[in-house]
Parts: sequence; structure tokens; C-alpha cells
Amino acid sequence: MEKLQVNGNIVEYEISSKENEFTITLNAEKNTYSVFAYGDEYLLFNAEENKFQVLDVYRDKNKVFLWAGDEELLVEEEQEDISAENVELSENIIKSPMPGIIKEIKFEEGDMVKKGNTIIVLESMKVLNELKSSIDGVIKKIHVSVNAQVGPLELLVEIDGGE
Amino acid sequence: MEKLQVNGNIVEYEISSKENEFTITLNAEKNTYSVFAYGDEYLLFNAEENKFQVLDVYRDKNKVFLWAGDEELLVEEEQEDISAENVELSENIIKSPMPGIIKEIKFEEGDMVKKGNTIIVLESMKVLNELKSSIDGVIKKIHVSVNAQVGPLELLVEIDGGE
Amino acid sequence: MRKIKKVLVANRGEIAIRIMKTLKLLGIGAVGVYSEADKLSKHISYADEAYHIGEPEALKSYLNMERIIDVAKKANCDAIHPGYGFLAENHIFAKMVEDNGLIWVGPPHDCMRNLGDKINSRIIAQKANIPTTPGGTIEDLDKAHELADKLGYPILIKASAGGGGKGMRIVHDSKDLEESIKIARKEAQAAFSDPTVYIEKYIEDAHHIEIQFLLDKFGNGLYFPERECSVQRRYQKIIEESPSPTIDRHTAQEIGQAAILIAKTAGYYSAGTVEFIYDKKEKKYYFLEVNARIQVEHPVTEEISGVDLVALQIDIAEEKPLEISQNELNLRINGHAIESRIYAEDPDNNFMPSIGKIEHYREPTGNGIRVDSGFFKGSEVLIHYDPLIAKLIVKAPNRTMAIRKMYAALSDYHIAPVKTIIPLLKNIFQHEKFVNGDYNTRFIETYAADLFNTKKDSKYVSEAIVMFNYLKHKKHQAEVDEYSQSLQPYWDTIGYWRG
Amino acid sequence: MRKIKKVLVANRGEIAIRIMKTLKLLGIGAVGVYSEADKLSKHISYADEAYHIGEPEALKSYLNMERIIDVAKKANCDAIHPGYGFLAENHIFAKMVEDNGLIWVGPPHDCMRNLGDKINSRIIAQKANIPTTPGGTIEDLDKAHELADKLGYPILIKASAGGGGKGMRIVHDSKDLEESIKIARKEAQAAFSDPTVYIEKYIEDAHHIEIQFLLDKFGNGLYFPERECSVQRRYQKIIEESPSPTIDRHTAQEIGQAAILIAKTAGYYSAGTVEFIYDKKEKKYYFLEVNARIQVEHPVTEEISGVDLVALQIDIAEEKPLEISQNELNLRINGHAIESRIYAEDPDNNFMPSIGKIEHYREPTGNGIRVDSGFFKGSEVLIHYDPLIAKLIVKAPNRTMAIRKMYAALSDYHIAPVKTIIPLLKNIFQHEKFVNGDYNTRFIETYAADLFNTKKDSKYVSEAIVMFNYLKHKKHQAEVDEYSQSLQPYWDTIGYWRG
Repeated sequence: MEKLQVNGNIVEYEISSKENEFTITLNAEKNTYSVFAYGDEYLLFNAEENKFQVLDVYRDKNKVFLWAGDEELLVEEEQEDISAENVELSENIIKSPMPGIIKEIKFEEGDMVKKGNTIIVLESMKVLNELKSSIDGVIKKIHVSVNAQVGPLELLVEIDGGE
Repeated sequence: MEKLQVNGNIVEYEISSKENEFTITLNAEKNTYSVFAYGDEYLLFNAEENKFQVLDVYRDKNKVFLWAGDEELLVEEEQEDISAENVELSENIIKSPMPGIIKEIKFEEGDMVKKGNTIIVLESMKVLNELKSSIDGVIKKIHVSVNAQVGPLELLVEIDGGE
Repeated sequence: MRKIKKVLVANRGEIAIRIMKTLKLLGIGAVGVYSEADKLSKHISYADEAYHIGEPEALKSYLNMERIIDVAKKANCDAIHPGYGFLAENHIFAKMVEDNGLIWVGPPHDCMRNLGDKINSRIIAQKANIPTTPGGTIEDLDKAHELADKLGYPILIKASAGGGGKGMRIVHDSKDLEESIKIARKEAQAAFSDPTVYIEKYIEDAHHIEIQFLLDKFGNGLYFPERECSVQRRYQKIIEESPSPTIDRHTAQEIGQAAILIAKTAGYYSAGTVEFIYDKKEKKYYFLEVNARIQVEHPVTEEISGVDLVALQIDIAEEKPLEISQNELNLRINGHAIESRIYAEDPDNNFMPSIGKIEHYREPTGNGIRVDSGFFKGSEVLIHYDPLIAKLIVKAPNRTMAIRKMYAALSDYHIAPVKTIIPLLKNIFQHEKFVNGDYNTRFIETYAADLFNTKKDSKYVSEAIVMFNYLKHKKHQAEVDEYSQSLQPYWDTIGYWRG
Repeated sequence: MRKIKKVLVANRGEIAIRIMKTLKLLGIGAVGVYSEADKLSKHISYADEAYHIGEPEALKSYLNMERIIDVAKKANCDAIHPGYGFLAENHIFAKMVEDNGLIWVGPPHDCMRNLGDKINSRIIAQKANIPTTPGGTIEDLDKAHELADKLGYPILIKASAGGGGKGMRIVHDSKDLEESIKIARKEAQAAFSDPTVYIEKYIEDAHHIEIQFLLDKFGNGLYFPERECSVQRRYQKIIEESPSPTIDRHTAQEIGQAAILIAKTAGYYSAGTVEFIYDKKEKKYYFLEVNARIQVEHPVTEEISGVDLVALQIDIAEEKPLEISQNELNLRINGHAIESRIYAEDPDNNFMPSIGKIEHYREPTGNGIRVDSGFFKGSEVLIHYDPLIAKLIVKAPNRTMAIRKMYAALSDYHIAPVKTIIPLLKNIFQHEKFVNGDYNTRFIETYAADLFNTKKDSKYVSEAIVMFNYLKHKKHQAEVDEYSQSLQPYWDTIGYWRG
């Protein structure tokens, strides 16, 4: 059995191939497809069922974006889920949700803040975004200054939750 | 001096390059272009004159088709002109001007024919084309039969001009 | 009224795609068919299902009536749309479709039979008191000579079952008459399985003007503004525009009404076109023939009127009445539309078809630019079928803007290494006579010296040479890069590929 | 009358391209400008000449008035077209353009000044006896509280100089009023260099209905069928359609006439749009603001009317009179058009802009599908500018067909790895409420559960896995092929490449 992530779901399958012909077993169902170049896309033909499907693809390292019919799919090699360990951290820090320019910093290091207080005002594409604290605590460290340009997911502010 | 054929005309030029910057001297005029990828095309920027030109290209072996502005250009490595020796031959033979199917052969080997006589009727894409003799002479050899499918520039009939 | 749920499109290429697109918009299932040679052609991807129907040769696939009807029944279709060409004007097939309990998206088969015969269709027009070109049938060679002499050379020989210039010959001298009749009969036989030909007067300052019309089953009719299709090569249209720069609005209305009259006299319903020859010198129009099908150039009419002719064909086949009046239609017409046919032919070599694979293919895009194409990168232009790669249609507020848009769009249409008539088309749209609307059916031959083999000096020689050298460099570089990359195949680290 | 020969287009992206295309059709020269970040952006290739005007930051390039006017003079332009955004509604720039002897392709600058101030424009509408939403200016915090309490929460705070949702805040509770006014003032200052904001009643079943109009310098006016732009995120439109499914033809006419009346009262000429809020429950419309420019969504109107609004802006700037009457225009309207804005934003992550390079880019094509795009493969979505990649416009004979065409076109629009709102748009066009024309400005929030993060089971899992494996194989194979090819470099036999 091999594994891939399709649209975030892990899928187990078996596959074998001969030239451009691929036989895949998925959920106990076996299908054989021939793969052809078709303009800038691909055509998969399932001779047994007389069914064909056109797919446009883009490969980005070990991810493949596919467009088939009215769907867009994302196929990836299975990856460790690393988001879990970040969840806790995210409580104590404010990261930039998007690239932008720091327009205002409402507190200083050492200030007490409450959950929901706006800490930073970030301008991105002419819209002001209020970045709020998700906990009660004390501002431990401010990593940016007003008018600084920041990239996506940059660490802006650390807040000490007091635990 | 280097040579290339542009739209069939031989052009002599000098060229040098550094990274994506090309300096070309043509007809005693010197220009420097920077080449950039531009979508699926290319953009050539002439900084000195603040001029740019978008080019679409297709390379077929040692030929390059280019599209620039409202022009289509063909650039080739210089080639020997081999058409001269064929001129004489073409008088004595009939070749298929395009792929098609032989619908009718109006003479047999040994028959006398006159200049302008239709020798072969070739059907291509549902249109009947009359292939005529360009000399007076005798049919020496017929290489095809009725209903045969022929490719482009295949030898169909040889005519002996009597010289 | 009846509801069509699934249609078999008995065609290939751009027209099959164009029909299937409308079927989807109407929520109707589309079934495609393909010959062996068309296994990977563009049209099948627009079908919900597609079926193999035989060998590449049209006779064994797209003209295989039994096979097509079998597929339609097997796939549970309730109707067949024939497109143009192939079986579109075959009344035997139309009848066979209906005898098999399927709906024929087209005119009644007996009406098709009557109109399909050009000699007979002239009689129908005469019955409707619409003028026809002087001419007549060929009883024997002597009578043919007599008629031709009376009309005066040059004369035209035309296939009675014909269309699209097939089986048509122009004869300049009585000594060529016999041979020309013979050839025309053979061509007619080959193309239409009917060798009958007839003779027509050849009009010198002739304009090909045609009227798109619609008739529903309740006698409601609509005629659209005329299309002028005078730019032709080998008697086949390559450019169509609407409205025509040749005739005035009063004449357009007169011809439009004549078209409806003829169609009604013939007992027609569905979409159709009446073709006329307009003699500009004499300011007279003559009935030529009725095309009892959707035509190649129908998009020109769609663009200036906003209607979807295929959708209306379906409506009529579903026995719905037409919903707009002639007056409403007249008032909504706006702008100017032109179509160029992109044929895979070498214009500088007597329009020799250019067979082979399209390796480079880039379509123009933009507001008011429509490309109805049956090809993409990697498609083969096949010997078995018409060499029409695509139709390029532009729409703009007026004729001047439409011509400029067309010229720009043609410049942006990049096809290689297959040759196309794009260079000729570009020359036409830059030709003063065309731009001034001053052209007739002999335009291409008259101005051949301006239109063919006109290699101008290029403005981009330096750029072209730089590009050639750049590509050489890049190729070399790519090889070096690929080589070093192959030493550390990131993608294949797991290396579990099984052959 | 005066003749414009060369126009500087003071903009970037799709609107710069769209304007330049029309200039070419009119035989007018097009001069482009670009910031450092836009050196290789798509719009410059549509210009006959293009000039670098400064750093990526808009303030130092596209908003650099002196620089732009310098370029226009240097390039011998006789007019400037501002597009939308940037300097389009800057009356100071408009005046500067005219003071420099150039033609401003837009309304008179004093009229722009009056209308640009939303508070003032409400007064103009009231003078023309057109209803405005209840609300008023903010003198001090107490008065603001008083007014808000009178209107009843929620209320809207809007920038007087504003547009496009910038500087706009909805306030649900009096305790948030002060902070919201502060934020809105800052946003307004940042976006429009003017912190003035005002308060408006918030209408629950609100529809954003707007009227495109044209006025020439001779007092001739034309209004077009209304556009409904109620589908919004962050108070910015993402879908526009015309005609609206909400109002009837009588109301449309009434609102159209109101628009002309307001524009005339303001002393307007050129193209413009009057925005209204339509309260469906109360069947009442209120004047909102005038957009004194060409708008993002103008193609929707072009598609159903056949006019070229940019060409008509040029005509009016050339002091030509409008050539068609209101009645002629009304009668030529046909079909239904919809526009989707393709923003580079992640709809499943609070519309976070998705910055970066577009590596895969494939536009939909076809009859009645128009893509006004400023991007291609390799383009960067830049932090400095609006994340609008393109506008996708469809036209079809009716709304049902238009929605189906839009859904198919969105499915054929392939962009990666930059995220776009295409998945959201597809969900909207499949949503029963939208399909039934039953939506208002709160549509997206109301049906958020249906529209976001809706991962359906895929029908193509097998095909996707096969393709993944095929590509792996192909990559491997390509490396092997390239390697063997590099051993016999056909192309480089002469080997004369100099580095």
C-alpha cells in the first residue's frame, strides 16, 4: 500500500504501470488509465468504462495541483502534521497574518493587555488590519517599529501570559 | 562576422553577450538588449533607447519562428540552396503537391502526352486537383495506382521529354 | 413542446465543441463521437460521454449513419445535432434519425431534400417570385453549349447537390466546357454522391450576400442582418462580415424578407441561410441556394445580435415558439462583426494543405475576440478532414475598429510549424480596397500581387537575431542545468518508481 | 471638437491594458508608465512607449503627479487617462493635467471635487430631490452618539473622501463607536489623505445597485441598465451583474433617470457611475455616491449594450456629442452579463492576500467569456498594489445560462500556487440563493457556512493519484532523456557560443 494526501485526506492505494498505462486499486476498486498528452493538459482514458478525463496540472516540488472537471485538487506526499505544536505558541505571540506595513503600535513593552485588545495596526493593500491579543498578559517583547515593512508570518509581538 | 537567414535573406552581424545582455552590430548600428522571460514569451529591452519588444518564439531544430508586433519572422542557420538542381528535374516528373488520394490516372506508360494535359487527378480534402504535364513527351513510368494514398512531394509519374 | 435531455453531436472539430458548449449552458447532456484519428482531438473533452465510431476515413466514421444512430440509441440520446458538413444536409440521414425515434436538430427532411438539390431550390425560389441567376440544367452536351453561348462566357458549372465550392468550375471558353463538366461531375460524385451539375451565368462584380434566418414550427420567422462573404479562395469563403459594406439597409431588408419567403415556401423550420449573389453594378440580387444547416460563419450573426443560434435551434427542435419579434431583433443589432477562417494551407503555394502536427499554438484573447477552435498544441492537421483550424471572430462598435481588432488578433495568433493563411488574411485586412469595403468575389485574384508573397522588410531583425542567439544559449544552459540536476534528483529521492 | 492623438495611461494592471487596447482600435497612441516593481509586468507590452516613473510604492510612482505629467509632456501626449484607483478621482491632479495643457479623460475637476466629498455629494443629490440614506456628519463625539442612537445600531461610518470600502466601518454597539471612528479616520487618512468620516443608517436587506451613465459636453445623457453589486467581502464587490435580479424594469428606469439628474446637477461630463442602496423590504432606493471615473465593473455594461465605454470617454473628451439616443440604447440591450473579480486572496483564511509568483496560469476562453487580466505566468502578486489578478466577465442570452457559463469559466481558470477567491466564487455560483437571485449585501456572511471551507469529496481521486505518479515518472524520464541528449547536442554542433 502506498499513501498520498489528496485534498488533505490520506489515501491508501496500490498502483502499477506499463508504459503510459496505470492500474490503480483504491477502496478495493481497480481501474486502468492510459495517460496521454492533450494540448497543455493530460487526458486519462479508462478503456474498460469508456471514460476519459482531462487534467491540467502544476507541480510545485512535492505537491501537485490538479484541475479536473469543476474541481481543483491538491496531491501531496504524506507529511507530518506540524501544526499541533504551533497551536500553543500562537496564544502568546502575534505574527503578521499577511505582508504589510506597521502603522501603529498601541502598547509598549511591559504594558498589561487584555484579550481582544488591539496591539498592532497593520496596513496591507490599503486596508488597516487590527491585530489583537488572544490572551490577557504583559507585553514581553515588540520586534517591530512603526512604518516597518513586514513579511507574512513574521513574529511581531510576544506576550507573557503569566503562567 | 556571423551569418543567419532572416525571412530568407542572409544577414551578417556581430554579437556579444554578458548574462542576459546582448550587444548586436547590424548594418553598422550597435544596440544592446536585455532578454527577460515574459509570461510564455520574451521581452527584449533596449535601455539606451528605452524601447522594448515582446517576442513569442518556437524553435524547430535549427529554425526559429518568432512573432514580434504584427510580424512573423523565420530565422535559420544559413543553408546551401539546393533548389537549383531540382528545377530541371521538375520538368520531367510529376510529384504530389500535397497529400491525397489518386482518383484517376489518365494515361498509361508509353502514352504520348502534351504540355498541359492532365495526367493525374488527386483528391485532397475533398477537392479534385488536376496534375498536368509541363512538357510534351512520353510517359516513362507511373509509380502509383488509382486509390493509392500519397504523401506530399511523392514521385507520381516520370515523363520522357525525348531529348 | 418536448424537452431534449441529451444530444449526440455527429461532428468533430470546432463546430462539435461550439454545439456542446451551448448544450451545457442549456443543461442538456452532450454525447460526442470520434474516429480512430480523433482519439485525442480537442472536441471529445467537451462531451459528457464520447464514443469511437470507426476508421479515420469519414465514410467509415462521421458519415457512417447506422453507427451514429446506434451510438445515439445506446447512449440514450433523444436528439442528434449534425453541425455542418458530414451528414448535416443529408436528408436520408435526417429521416433515418426520425424513423429511429430521435429528434433531428435541423429542418424537416423532405424540405432538406427539396432544397439540397440546387436545381430544385431554384424552382422553389422562382415560385416565391425571388429572382434566380440566369442558367439551367444540362440535358446533353449540345444543349449545354447552346445555353452557355446564350449566357456568354465565362459561365459557372455547379453541383446540384453541392456547396462550399465543391464540384464548382468556372469555364472561360467553350472548348473547355466538356472537360469541365466531366471534372465537376466527378467532384460532385465524390463529395455528394450525386454527379448532377448545372450551368449558371457568371456575374462579374458579384458579391456573396447571405441571410441567416430562423423559422419555428408555428410560422414565426426572423431574418438577421446580411453577411457578406465575398472574400473567397477556391470558391470557398475565408472572410465573412456583417453588416455588409456593399448593400444599403433598404436592400438588406428586402433580401431578408425574400429569404423568409423562400424558406416558408419550402416548408422550412430551424436555423438556415439563404445565399444570394448581389450584382453591384446592376444593383440586383439573385437567389443562389439555401444552406439547410448551421453555417461555419454563424458566429458573425451571433456577435452583432446577442443570440445563441444553436440554443435557438434546440428551442425550435423542442417545438418552442420564437420569443422575439423581427422589430425587437432589428433594434437590438449593434456594432460590426468579422470572421476569419484560419485554414492550414500555404497561401503562397496555391493553398496547398499543410498537414502535420501543430507544435506551437497561441490564440489571441481579449474583449470582443472570439476563437472557435478545434485544435490545440500537439493537434494534428489530418488529411482526412477539412483543414479548418479555427474561426477567429471579432466584434467592435464599428467596421473600422473591427478591422483593426481583427488585424491585431491575427498578429497575436501564433501557429507553427504548420502553415496557415494568417499572412494572407493580415494582408487583406491591411488592403486599402478591403478597408474601404470595396471588394467582390474576385478580390483575391484581382489583388493577388498585393496579397501574396509580399515579404516586407522586417522592423525586428536585430531583435530576432538576439533571440535566436539567446535560445541557443538557453538550450545549452538547460542541458548543463538538467545534467547537474540529474545528479541530485530531488523529486525521486524515494526512488520508488516501478517501470 | 478636438482630436486626441496620444494618451498617457496613468495606471497599471488590467485597466491599463483594457484602455490601451481601445486606444489602438481608435488609432490613438498609448503611452504607459511603470514603477520599479512593474518593469516586467503585463501592461507595458500594450503600450507603444513606456516610461519608468519611480519606486514600487504607489506614492512614489503611480501617485507621483509631477512625474506623470512630466512623462506625458516628454512623450508628446495630448491627454491622460487615469483608469480607476490611484489618481482617477484626484481633482487636484485633474486640474494639474489641464493646467499643463493636457486633456483630462474624465469629468471636470471641480465637479470631481464636489462629488469626491461624499458629504457634499449627498447635498447635491438632495438638491436634485433624490433620496439619500439617513445619516449625517460627525461634529463631535457626543453629537455622533446622538445621531447613531437616533438612527439605531448598527450604523455605518464612512470616509467622506472614500470608496471601495476603505475607511468604512460597521458599528454594532455604542461602546465601539469612538474606537471605530478613530480607526476609520486613520484608514481614510491613509487611503485618501483626508480623515473626514460620517455616519449613515445601516440598511438590513440592502442591495448595492448602481447606474453607469454617460454625459457629453452638450448635455446629452445616457443611462445604462443597473448593475447589482451586492456580493461583497470587506465592503468590496466581488461579483457584479446586469441587469439586477432584484429590481423591476420600472424601478430601473426610475433609478437611471435619477442618476442622470444627479450627474447633470453636479455639472458632470464623461462616463460615471451613481451608486444607490436599494432597500428591498421597503422598496426604496437611496443615493450613495458618485464614482467619477471608469469603474472596475464597467465591462458588465459593455457586454449587454455593445458599447465601448473607454471609446466613448475619448469621444466625450474630444468634445464629440453622443450619437445614440436613450431609446435606441434601451432597445439594443440584450442578454445577461456577470463579472467575477479574481482576487489573490485566501477565502478560507479571512481573505488574506496571497503574495508571490504565479507559476501556473491558464485563462478560460470561449464565446461570451471575457478575461480582463493584468497577469500572466510568472507575474508576481505584489504587496504594493491591489491584489486583483483579473476580471472574468461572461455574457449569455439569459441569467441562467450566464451563471452556468461563469461556473464553467471559473472551473477553467487555473492559477497556482498563489491562492485566489475562485473556490469561493464557484460556491457562490452554485448556491441556490444566488442562482435564484435572492441575495443582498450580507449574502457572504449569511451563508458563510455554505460558501467557505467546503471540501467536498472529490470524484477524481484515482485520476489524481495516477497523474501524480505519471508526473513523477515523467520527471525521471525527462532527466534521463536530457542526459542522453546532452551527449549529442545537435543544436550546438557548431559550438560557437561565447559566454
